[in-house]
Amino acid sequence: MNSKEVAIIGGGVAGISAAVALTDIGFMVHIIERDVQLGGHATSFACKATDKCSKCLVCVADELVLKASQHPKIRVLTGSEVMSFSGKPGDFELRISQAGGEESLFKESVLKIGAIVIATGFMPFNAEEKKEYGYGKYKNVITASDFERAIRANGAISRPTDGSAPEKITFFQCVGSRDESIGKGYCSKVCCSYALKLSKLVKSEIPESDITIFYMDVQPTGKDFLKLRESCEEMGIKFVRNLPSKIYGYADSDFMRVNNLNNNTGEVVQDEFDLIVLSVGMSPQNDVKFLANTFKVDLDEHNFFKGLKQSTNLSNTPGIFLAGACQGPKDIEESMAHGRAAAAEVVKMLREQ
Amino acid sequence: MKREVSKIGIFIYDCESKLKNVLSISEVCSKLEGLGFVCFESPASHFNEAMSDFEKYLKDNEMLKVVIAGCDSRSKEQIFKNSLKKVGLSPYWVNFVNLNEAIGYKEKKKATEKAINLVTQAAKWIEMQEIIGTQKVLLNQKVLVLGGGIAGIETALTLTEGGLDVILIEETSHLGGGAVAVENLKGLVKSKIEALVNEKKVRVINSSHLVDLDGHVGRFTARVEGEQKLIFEVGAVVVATGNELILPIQELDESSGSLAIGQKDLENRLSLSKDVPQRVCFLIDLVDEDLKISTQVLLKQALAVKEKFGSDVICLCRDLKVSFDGGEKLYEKAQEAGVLFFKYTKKPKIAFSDEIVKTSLINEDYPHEKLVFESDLLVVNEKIMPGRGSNALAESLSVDLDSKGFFQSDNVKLLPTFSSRRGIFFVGGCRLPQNINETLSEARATAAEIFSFLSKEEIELDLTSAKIDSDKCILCLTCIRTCPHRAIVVDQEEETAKVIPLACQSCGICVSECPVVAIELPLYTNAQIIGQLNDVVGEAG
Amino acid sequence: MKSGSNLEKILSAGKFAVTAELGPPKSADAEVVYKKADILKGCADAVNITDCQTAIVRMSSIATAAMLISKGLEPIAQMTCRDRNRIAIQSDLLGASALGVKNLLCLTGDHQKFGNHPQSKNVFDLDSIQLIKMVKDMRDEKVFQCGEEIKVEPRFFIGAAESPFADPVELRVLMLAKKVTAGIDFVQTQIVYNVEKFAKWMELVRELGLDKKVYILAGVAPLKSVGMARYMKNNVPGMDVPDEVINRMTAVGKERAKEEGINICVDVINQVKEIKGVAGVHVMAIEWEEVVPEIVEKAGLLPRPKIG
Amino acid sequence: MIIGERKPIQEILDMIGEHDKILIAGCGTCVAICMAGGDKEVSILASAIRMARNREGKPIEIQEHTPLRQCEWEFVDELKDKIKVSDTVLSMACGIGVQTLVERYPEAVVYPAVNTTFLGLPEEQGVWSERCGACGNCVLDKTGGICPIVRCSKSLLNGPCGGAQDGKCEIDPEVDCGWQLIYDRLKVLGKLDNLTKISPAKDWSTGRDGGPRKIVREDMKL
Amino acid sequence: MKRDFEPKITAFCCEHSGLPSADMAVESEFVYPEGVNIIKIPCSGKVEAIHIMRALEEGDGVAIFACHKEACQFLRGNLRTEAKVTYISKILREIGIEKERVQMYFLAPSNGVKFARTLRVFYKNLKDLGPNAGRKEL
Repeated sequence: MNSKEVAIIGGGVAGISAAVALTDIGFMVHIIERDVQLGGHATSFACKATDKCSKCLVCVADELVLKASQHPKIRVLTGSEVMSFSGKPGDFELRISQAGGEESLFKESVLKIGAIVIATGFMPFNAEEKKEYGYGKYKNVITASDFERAIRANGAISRPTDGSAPEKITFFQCVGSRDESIGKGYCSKVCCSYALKLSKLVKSEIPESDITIFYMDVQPTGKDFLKLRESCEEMGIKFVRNLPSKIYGYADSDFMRVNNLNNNTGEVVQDEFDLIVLSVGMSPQNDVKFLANTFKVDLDEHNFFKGLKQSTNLSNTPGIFLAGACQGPKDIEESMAHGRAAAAEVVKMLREQ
Repeated sequence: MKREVSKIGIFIYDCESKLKNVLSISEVCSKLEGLGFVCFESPASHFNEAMSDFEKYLKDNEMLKVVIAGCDSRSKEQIFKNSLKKVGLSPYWVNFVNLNEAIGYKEKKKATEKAINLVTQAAKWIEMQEIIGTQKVLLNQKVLVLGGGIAGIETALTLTEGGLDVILIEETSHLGGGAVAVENLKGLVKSKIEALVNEKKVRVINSSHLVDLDGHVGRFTARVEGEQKLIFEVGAVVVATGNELILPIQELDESSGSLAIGQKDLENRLSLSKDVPQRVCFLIDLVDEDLKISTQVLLKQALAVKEKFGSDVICLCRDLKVSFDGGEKLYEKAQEAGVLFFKYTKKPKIAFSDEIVKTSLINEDYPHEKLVFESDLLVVNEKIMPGRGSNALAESLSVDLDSKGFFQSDNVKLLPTFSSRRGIFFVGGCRLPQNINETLSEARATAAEIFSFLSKEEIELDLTSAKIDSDKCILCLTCIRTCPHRAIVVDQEEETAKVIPLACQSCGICVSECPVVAIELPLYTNAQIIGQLNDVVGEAG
Repeated sequence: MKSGSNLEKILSAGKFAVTAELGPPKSADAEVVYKKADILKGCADAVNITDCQTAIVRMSSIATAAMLISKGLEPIAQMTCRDRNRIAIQSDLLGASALGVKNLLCLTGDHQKFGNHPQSKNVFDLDSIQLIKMVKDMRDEKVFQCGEEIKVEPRFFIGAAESPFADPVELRVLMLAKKVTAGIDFVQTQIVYNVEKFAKWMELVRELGLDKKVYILAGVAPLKSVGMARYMKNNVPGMDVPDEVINRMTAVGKERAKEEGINICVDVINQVKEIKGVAGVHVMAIEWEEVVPEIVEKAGLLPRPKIG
Repeated sequence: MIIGERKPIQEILDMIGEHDKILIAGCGTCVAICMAGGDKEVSILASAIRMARNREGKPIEIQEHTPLRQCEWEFVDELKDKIKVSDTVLSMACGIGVQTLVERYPEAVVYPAVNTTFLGLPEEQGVWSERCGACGNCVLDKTGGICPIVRCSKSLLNGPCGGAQDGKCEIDPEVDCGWQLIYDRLKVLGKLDNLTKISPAKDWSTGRDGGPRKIVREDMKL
Repeated sequence: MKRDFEPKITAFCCEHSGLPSADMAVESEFVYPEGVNIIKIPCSGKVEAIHIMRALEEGDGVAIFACHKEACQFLRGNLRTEAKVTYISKILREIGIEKERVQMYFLAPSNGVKFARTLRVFYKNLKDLGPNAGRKEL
């Protein structure tokens, strides 16, 4: 018998979008979230509006989480993880463990469901792997995720060493993306867009700041991306097509040195910055292999879940669906659409059964 | 002060004893009791306990309306509302107070005063809240899809999975749209077309176009013309009319002749296995440099030319836009095959002479060096333009186009495929040129959205939409012109403006624009708002 | 003879006519008028007296005209529709005629917005065409506008202004034709700098045979500076100042600008003289009347012929 | 419809003078539609006056009422009680409304708070423009349906003056030349012939120039 | 007298930006001044000119918290209100009341910090301006 219940693994924007779409169609949904709360990465990010909305969609993610957390047809199981699974499409059994509140004991339970949507999202690339950038060693080298969190929490932009406003800021693109040497031979899609929007935000909050973006290629996203790039250039944000290979720190200084190529003269120049933001890419979650084994679904060469050609929401195992960045890098907008698209695939499968 | 307030209950709870330390809840309660309200102070110290307390409270007391004061923000509102629904109370007859607001006050006395003020305000607001009626609305469960390209086909197929009937209108004589011409998509497109043609719930009408659309979400009337003149009643409309490719003639020299072709021409040549010359130069980003599709095509074609004909292949672009699935891999593969890539910031110069194209640009790695390439064929990316009929179509749908003429989807708070009118959607290349996976994904997402709200033939709608008092309405048309969702129409018989509840999104813009105060938003009446001004801005209590 | 004015005589004798323009003072000072009259005497066949040009209050056009007659010059009184209704206009015309004014230029009048009384009420009881018709009927039919008979009618040689370059261009020749039908005897055009364009307009005029029905006097004016040229090009409606003229003015520098302005004016006169159907020139040098004799002389139009 | 515009508030305050009990009477028809004197504008003006007077330390009591039409005796009757207790009445109707009040309530002091501007239409939301001069003798049949009396700054009847440039009037580059509009329209209609005919001096007596106007329909009279 | 003066502020908060930000501000204990009265509205476009005027009659300042430009849930609500605020500043100038007493701010729903900071600055500015002379006598 077909169950009208669906389990969604991962409570980020993709999972929640799938969940909301499914409940709208009449399903009951269980969201299995490892963390203590819903939302995933998107809800830790900062709004990047200047006087105008930058269309970063962080606020949309916030609203979505709020909606899902109170939804009568969505059961949110925070602090829970998948243990094993069995059955056939339309009639699965999913065994999960959940941290049990006060005594912090794990409690196991079994969900009877018709379909499973994997929406475990991504991990920001661990910048410590790029030793030459000194992340973790130099306080004023931070990742874009750190930067977003700090802006959201403090509502102001400051450098970690002394909390004052930074003067010279740079963004390093493609940290953990398009880099075969560390096994990341793919583009993370989202970093250019967020770096441009963040740099605009910094420039509008600290107009006297000097901002440089070191990049390989600018990757566009969405409508009017060219306008965004041009508006950055108009504000005086510099674009340098060259990724410095190393960051040199000084003792007792807020500043760091970077060698790079001047695109106009072809000379190597030295530059100093007091805030270096590493635009880290998206890496697969650390438990993807476990999930892949459990659900017998394929991973691609970069360890993202492999979607089928006719629909990237479909995995190679019937009844197991994919949504969001666990299938490959996606921004918030694309993740939400992908989540809802997954809901459509679930409906299709359960009808055919 | 005597008022009929005994049916309004005030439910106050503390969370983790946060409030007790800064204000006196019992004082708040006694003050409100003094004003004639029934007040209940929950001893619960945790939200979950407070919830069960609240449910018990609802059972024990015959209340009509409730004010819930605590220190949870909006994150718990829906949960309380669900409880109210369970015991048969209106979820609209409740108001919430976030007492955290009072916590910031330094003195206990002031904090308590502020709390009293906040709760009184909320009680006054809900006291004035009138009943929210409901209305049964019939929905037409058919969907009109405009455009038989891959976006339209995928939307139509997915809609049928949700149990809806689809009418698909295609302007040309065949299905498939632009994707049919793309070599590696042919198989996919063919199988989707087959599935569509075999689907009984879909009626495909070729060589036709929409001429007029009347009505509103749930009940549109569409006039379609082609070989026949047809009229359909549908519940939603999906625009998937795609886009058009145009060779950027003005960017090229007139003397280019057959030396310069577009990516689409090359695609045709490749699929017909026609010869490609020995030296090929790809030059992209001359136009539409913010689209990644041209890079995607470039990589595939450069590799194909290299592998099939062993030509010397040079690619010039502003940025190598590899932000699509497998993009970087494809780039690496092309490089390994011997395709050369050069990036430019300043647009390269092109010169045509004696069957040879000369392209020159500055080497960005060594800016003093000028690179000059001679080739036998120049391949450029086409400019992607909105479909020819977009303007007329936008007019008949009463929706907007963006500055480039693509269908607008300007509401960041909704799916990008939503239009400003409920029930009308834009999918695929007609709103933003994109690649196949993105198109398929948004087509399915949109279909899921549509069948969730068209899944029933009849729905009961809570009338929280704006209400027009037909006695006061002078038909000045201001509301009709200012409604962002085109949810207000003229009721010719009654001689008044009329809100379509299903299309209204309860923003209240019409209320604030109406010059004769004829419109009210039931959950935010004028009296409620003005009532808040009088009390609190004056002295507290 | 319609009016027996000197201008009428010169034109009907087929001589190339020269008219000039005199702006009355913004005061009651008669001397200003007499001084200007002295300058213009002998170098123009008749002198236009503007009627509160650009809606700035100045001495009455008819009064000034009478003063000119007393000095032996022939005036062309200008009459606009802006400030008077048909009663006032007819009354003034009776008086003007009695004072010996024989030429009348009928105009719409500039809007009061440009003048020194922008808050005043405008009249525009009649438009220029209706005015022309009324003046003609007074002369030829001996009737007032209302149809009542006039015992001794005012006899004017009736003129109008026309702007070959104003918008809508397609309508300009038509407007002239309409004025001809309404009853004008001569027309003075807006200032011509773009001779080529003017020649084209004249072609159209000839096509309609209008040059046979009325005398066409081309308007000309000396430029004082590059600034003035630019201002006219950009700000004066119906004025076409080609870049070529501006370049000429720029090329000579500030000191020689006035001299070059005069040269350009003379060149224009020489060119329009050659255009078929042009019966004369109207030299407009407002507040710079002293250069008129020089221009007329340089254009080889002196001495002025005397007829009858 | 009749288009109006609220007078500057200082001018209104000067009219009120020292009075401290006033009634602001709006009108629910034309001036409501053009956002000059409907319910809402009445409240806004009342609020502004109260604040202005508070500022001077002379608080004022203001009543508000907006009948459906202020140009009908039957409708202004509903103001009776409020007028009785007010020192002054500010009318936010057009000039007709003000005079209706004066005629109906000869004992009341009525001041206009709105300037009656013209007869026109809303070109778009928030933009109104003049279309009719109420000359009592319509010529639209000859001019392609565009009125030369109000669309031409000089009310010319025989074609444009020489002051138009790029289709705009000499008085303001934002104002269309009425005759350009007429010309364009007649061209479309294939009736450019109309322009060659001389339009004789107009009979203005049917207009305001003919003195106070009145229409009597014997068949409609009681 | 002026030193003791506590400005009364009415803050109209759009439910899609101002209100969640206010919630976030109080939850994170970003303190904003006392005497701020928050009124919820579904869209800043719902604020009417008369609401602003009436709030001024009863207080010293009015702040409207709206969504960022191009991010209005209802497309143009925030822009319409901005135009209304301009209209009101004109009226205030006519009656001699400081137009600075009415301010419009653009926010995201998660701008708790900015919400509190903005109100603190507004409060200080009002304190410098002194009591609203047009306010009704208490």
